Amino acid sequence: MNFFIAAVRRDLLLALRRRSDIVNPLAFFLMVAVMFPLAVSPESKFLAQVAPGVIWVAALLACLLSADGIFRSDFDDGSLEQMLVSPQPLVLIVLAKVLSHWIISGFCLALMSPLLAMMLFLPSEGLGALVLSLLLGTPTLSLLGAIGAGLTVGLRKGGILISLLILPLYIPVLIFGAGTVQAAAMGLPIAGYLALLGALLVLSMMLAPFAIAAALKISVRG
Amino acid sequence: MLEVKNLFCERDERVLFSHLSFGISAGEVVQIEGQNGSGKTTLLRILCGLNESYQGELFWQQKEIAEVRDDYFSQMLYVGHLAGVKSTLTAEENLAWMQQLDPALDKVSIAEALKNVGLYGFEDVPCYTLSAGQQRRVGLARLYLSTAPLWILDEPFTALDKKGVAEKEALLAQHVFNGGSVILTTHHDLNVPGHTVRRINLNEVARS
Amino acid sequence: MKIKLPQWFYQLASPRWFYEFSGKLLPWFAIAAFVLLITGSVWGLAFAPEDYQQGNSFRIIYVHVPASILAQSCYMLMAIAGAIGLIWKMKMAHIVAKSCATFGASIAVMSLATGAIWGKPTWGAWWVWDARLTAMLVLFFLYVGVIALHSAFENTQSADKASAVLSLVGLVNIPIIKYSVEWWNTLHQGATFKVTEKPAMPPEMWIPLLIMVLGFYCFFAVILMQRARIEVLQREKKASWVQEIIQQSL
Amino acid sequence: MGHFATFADFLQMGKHGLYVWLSYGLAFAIFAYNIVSVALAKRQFFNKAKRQARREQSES
Repeated sequence: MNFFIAAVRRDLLLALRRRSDIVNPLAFFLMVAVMFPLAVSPESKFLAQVAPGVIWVAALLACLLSADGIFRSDFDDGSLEQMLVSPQPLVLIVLAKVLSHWIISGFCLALMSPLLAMMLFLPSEGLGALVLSLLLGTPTLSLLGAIGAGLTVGLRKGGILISLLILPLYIPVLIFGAGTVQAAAMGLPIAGYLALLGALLVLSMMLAPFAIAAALKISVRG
Repeated sequence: MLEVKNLFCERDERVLFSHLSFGISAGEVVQIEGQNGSGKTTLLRILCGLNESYQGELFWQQKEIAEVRDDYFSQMLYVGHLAGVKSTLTAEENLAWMQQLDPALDKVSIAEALKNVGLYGFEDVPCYTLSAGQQRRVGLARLYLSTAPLWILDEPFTALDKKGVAEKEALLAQHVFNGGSVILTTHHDLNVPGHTVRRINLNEVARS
Repeated sequence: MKIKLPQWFYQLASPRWFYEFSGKLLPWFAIAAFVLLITGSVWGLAFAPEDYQQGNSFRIIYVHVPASILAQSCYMLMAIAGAIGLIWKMKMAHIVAKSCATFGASIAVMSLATGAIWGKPTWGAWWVWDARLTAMLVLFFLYVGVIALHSAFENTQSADKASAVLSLVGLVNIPIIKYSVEWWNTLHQGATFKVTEKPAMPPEMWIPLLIMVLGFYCFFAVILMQRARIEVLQREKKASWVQEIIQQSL
Repeated sequence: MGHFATFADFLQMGKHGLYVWLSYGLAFAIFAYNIVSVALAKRQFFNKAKRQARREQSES
């Protein structure tokens, strides 16, 4: 457990030293949400209708883009090799890295989402559901994204490939996440949606770390 | 301690080595020789489980390595081409993380290890302000901390000056004297005081 | 992880044995595929009765449904072969998995395209966000991902292992994706006309369908074996038995 | 002609002829693509092997 906390602390410290890791996904999130009214229509009624979907898609893309970097610097400077030859379980290291990635991407996105909700005229009933659904859904996105990151970390053209691999896997989270917000905005109960998002999170927490560890071993060992 | 039996490895349809067998016991230094591209790095990576595209068997304390992985990893120290040093962290933070990763690193304090590699006073500077040689030394400070009996070192002396090399050689000698063993590759003429170095030439192995 | 496997499994694991064995099987499968596909199409096109609601456009079912079923089982086979390759380090399994990927993608395209064509007369639009079609589209994306990942690696072994991991992740996800898409579909659309959930079909309708499904599977077996054989030759081209085959072909 | 009275009827398929024949044509095209691509890959492999054999012969 001490080791797990130390590993999370190290990654958060690294992110804090390089502010862009934290700021870039947030800026991207905001910009996508700004593009949308410009491209389609600034009319408040229309925007209120599509806001849940737009915010969720923007959050999903922001998570995906930052996922590419989860293992990249560790791979480049040899830290990943050291993790593989250490007696510490790789699954634990992987979980720590995913957790810290979530804190700097998904968690911050969830905190920032009310701002976007306001800009896109999301009905106030949907606000709590938006934050909750993002808090429950983005960890799954981080876990799945890390699988793609692990598989492509040794490749030169990682960036676009990872979206090809991972976006299809994001679909269930997107459907239930945006569904939560839509239901809340219409005044419907959301407990069922949240339970589904939670179930997805539990399932991916149980399986994804092993897939990520296997992917990293393949990327490093060749 | 470590035994290699009948190792075969090819890369890009070229045989790097075949029928390679050797063992290393406590108190031994083995230097892997060979031209560039003869597979020295590949061999070391196979030995520490970072390359799986080989045929043959590896034994650690008479047991197959795959079965005693955790035990093996906790008694083996690997320093590769890449130092595994994060440039945005300070030397001290880097070593603290390495200690977390490898519980066998605890012989002396981090401050003392950094002093030993001549980085006294550089503990709390981010590593990107250090020179290449200094960064390399941060990675090598691990050797002063390590209690692992087996060291696997890939070109440990690159980017070091003469004095640094001599110091590292003395460190190797002490490690071997205490019953440890070392497998390494280097372009230097290795001189470990008080010990003979066993050499394995990969070019000769490939031909056989 | 050390499970003892039967002898034939290890034989199958030998590329040479596979090459020789599949060579004997191939003509039979090819004949079966040809006969079944011709019989099925003629029966389906000319002899089966028309549907009382959809008229003759119903006849598309005889290519659309077999393609959809095959696209899914092909993915399953790919993922299972990948798992076998990962666990037992079996060369042949990876070769089969790789051969599945390209074929599966093409058959998913067939399912999507015939589904879209069928959609035009039944729903009045080329594309409808129907749950089955959407799920098939996602399956196609999964295939594309596996193919793209495999081709991104220079080293064949890493490529095999990485795509095996990805296809296993996809296999776990397919039921979840299907469930979520169906659920999303019922949420957004009223009861659309469900093509495949109809009261029991009369035998004149489902017998040709069955024949077509069998024909598709036989064709799959033919293409899979052919692709795997070429892959075997490529990967083993330094082996003496492959050299002999090349010499004979000169 | 089984279900249909005349061959023209068969081609027309009520008013759905275009869709039915389009999907069968497409299915056939994809089948053909698979067969042709396999055959091409096979020929490519043997051609390459032959060229290599010739190269080795001229070298020795």
